[in-house]
Amino acid sequence: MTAILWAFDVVLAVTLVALAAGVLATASLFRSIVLFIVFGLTMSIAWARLDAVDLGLVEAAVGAGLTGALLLNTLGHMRSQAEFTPEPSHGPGGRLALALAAGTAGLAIGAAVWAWPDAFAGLGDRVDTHLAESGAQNPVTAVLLNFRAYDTLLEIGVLVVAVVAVWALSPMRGRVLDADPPGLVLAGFVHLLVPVVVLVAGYLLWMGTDAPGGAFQAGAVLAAAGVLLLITGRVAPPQLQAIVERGAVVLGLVAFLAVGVAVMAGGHAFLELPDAWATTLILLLESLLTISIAIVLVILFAGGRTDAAHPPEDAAP
Amino acid sequence: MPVVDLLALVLMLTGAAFFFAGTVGLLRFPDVYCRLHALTKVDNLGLGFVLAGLALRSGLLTVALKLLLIWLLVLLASTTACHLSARAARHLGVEPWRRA
Amino acid sequence: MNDWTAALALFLLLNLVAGLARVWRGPTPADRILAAQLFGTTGVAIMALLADALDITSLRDVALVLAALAAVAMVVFVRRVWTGQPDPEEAADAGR
Amino acid sequence: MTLTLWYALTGVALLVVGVYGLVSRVHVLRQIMAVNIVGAGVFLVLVAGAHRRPSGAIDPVPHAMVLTGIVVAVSATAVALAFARRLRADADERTDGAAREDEARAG
Repeated sequence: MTAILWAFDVVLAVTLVALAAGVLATASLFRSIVLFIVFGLTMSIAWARLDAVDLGLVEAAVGAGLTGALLLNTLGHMRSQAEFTPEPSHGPGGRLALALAAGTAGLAIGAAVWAWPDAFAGLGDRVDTHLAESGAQNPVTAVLLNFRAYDTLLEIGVLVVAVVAVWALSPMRGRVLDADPPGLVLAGFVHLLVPVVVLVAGYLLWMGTDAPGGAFQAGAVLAAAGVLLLITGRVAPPQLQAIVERGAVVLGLVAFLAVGVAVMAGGHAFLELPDAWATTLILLLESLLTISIAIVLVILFAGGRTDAAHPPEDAAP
Repeated sequence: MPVVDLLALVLMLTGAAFFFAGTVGLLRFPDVYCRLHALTKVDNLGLGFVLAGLALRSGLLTVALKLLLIWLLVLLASTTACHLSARAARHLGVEPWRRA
Repeated sequence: MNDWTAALALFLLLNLVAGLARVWRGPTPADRILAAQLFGTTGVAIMALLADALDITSLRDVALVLAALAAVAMVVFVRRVWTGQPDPEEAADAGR
Repeated sequence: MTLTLWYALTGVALLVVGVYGLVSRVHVLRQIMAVNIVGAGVFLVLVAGAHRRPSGAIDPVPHAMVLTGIVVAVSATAVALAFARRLRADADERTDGAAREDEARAG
């Protein structure tokens, strides 16, 4: 048993490092991106091996549905222009110096990791002690939505800032996308798949309080469904003009702040969930967060408003 | 070994054989259209056998149904992806292989 | 019998790694993007086998997510990257 | 060698590969991917370290941090890609005339 799993770990680790090297070494950007998608999916196997199912779920959704889509999308945008610029090389001396510097840093960090004590409880025992009063059975959810809710609040803030940043960089000229009809097979596929994906997201959200799953996992899965709808022209690209769209972006952040402040009326500190209400509040927050995260990720994929005043140059058929 | 476990093992080994055949096909077939067969047909059969074996091993109807759902989703995705990539390859001008 | 499922997971991981050679060799972009599809079948099988081998039942949910999103990369590829023009980089690669 | 140590060292290896790629490659898309690989290495070290509780259970705090980390990494990647596209679009606008000439010659 152990020998087999060891062999598994060795193959997995070598594959991960080889994939990372391949991503950065290959000349073709497209090959690089495909290897990067594969790298992300392989990471989800590593998370599975480390008992990190929550991470495996989010990595599977992000790796299969989002990062690759983002990169391929950008490549599609960039490729319309003269594209291939060979990488200027640093010369053997420069490359050696860089490799030595990176290697030395790696050795230092590796030595620090090597010196780790074998047994280290971390904060795990404290989480276990207070798990019953957190309102969630899944310790990761308890940490995210209760014990370290500040982190999660700020993270939702980061997502909103990312949308603002992406929007501030638009409008930009580019190729007209998603104008062609998707074709019968693809249209039928999306028609069949999207409801199932929404169901899977709902399942992950519902499971999240007791088992691996939760707002981030569900949001990432739901976002992938949104990407499919967007890319096949089933929904129009978001323009962030309507109050509904803008509201959805800040929904999670506002709900989080509202709950954080509301509990203060009962004499609690900011974001300190009262024990009796914790489960209800966590479920409420997670539901709103799921919607917000999904919409933010889809908007990030859409990548900015299209400019009606300056139509893209190859808009003509 | 109980009969059920033995049957599950046989199913999973059959699945592994199909996966192996799929990998050989993916590496050895001459063009992308042939390779699609290896990846989206043979591997799917392998997955079906492996999941059937696992469902039998778990002995739970709920687990079996979840694994069935997984298989159906993969079938749907593979079928679509096969069609899409073959079409894309044709539009990209990839000539189908012919025996020389 | 967890041994058996762990061994099969290892065997399929080796299959996956061998299949990745196709990503590297190409030659067409369609060949490369098939790698994402490889995770739709082999990756799902590995995840389901690990759920049994490691006794972590929730890993089946990871397999479910992988299965549900297996075709997304391919859809993005055909809708956004494939433009019908030959790819100058692929030509550069082929010449290497 | 324990499971923790093996995966933590794998994370360090990813870190080294990512940092080397980040400083040695020039194309912005590859640099964005390099940053993501560095991030993956850091995540792997953190989560491997969470596997050391004497009880055999895992420490959920690093898991929660990495979970938020993955989502933040995706949004940071999206912002970086938007920058890359904007830079490319602006550069194209400047060299538009030259590009058109090239096209005319090629056509």
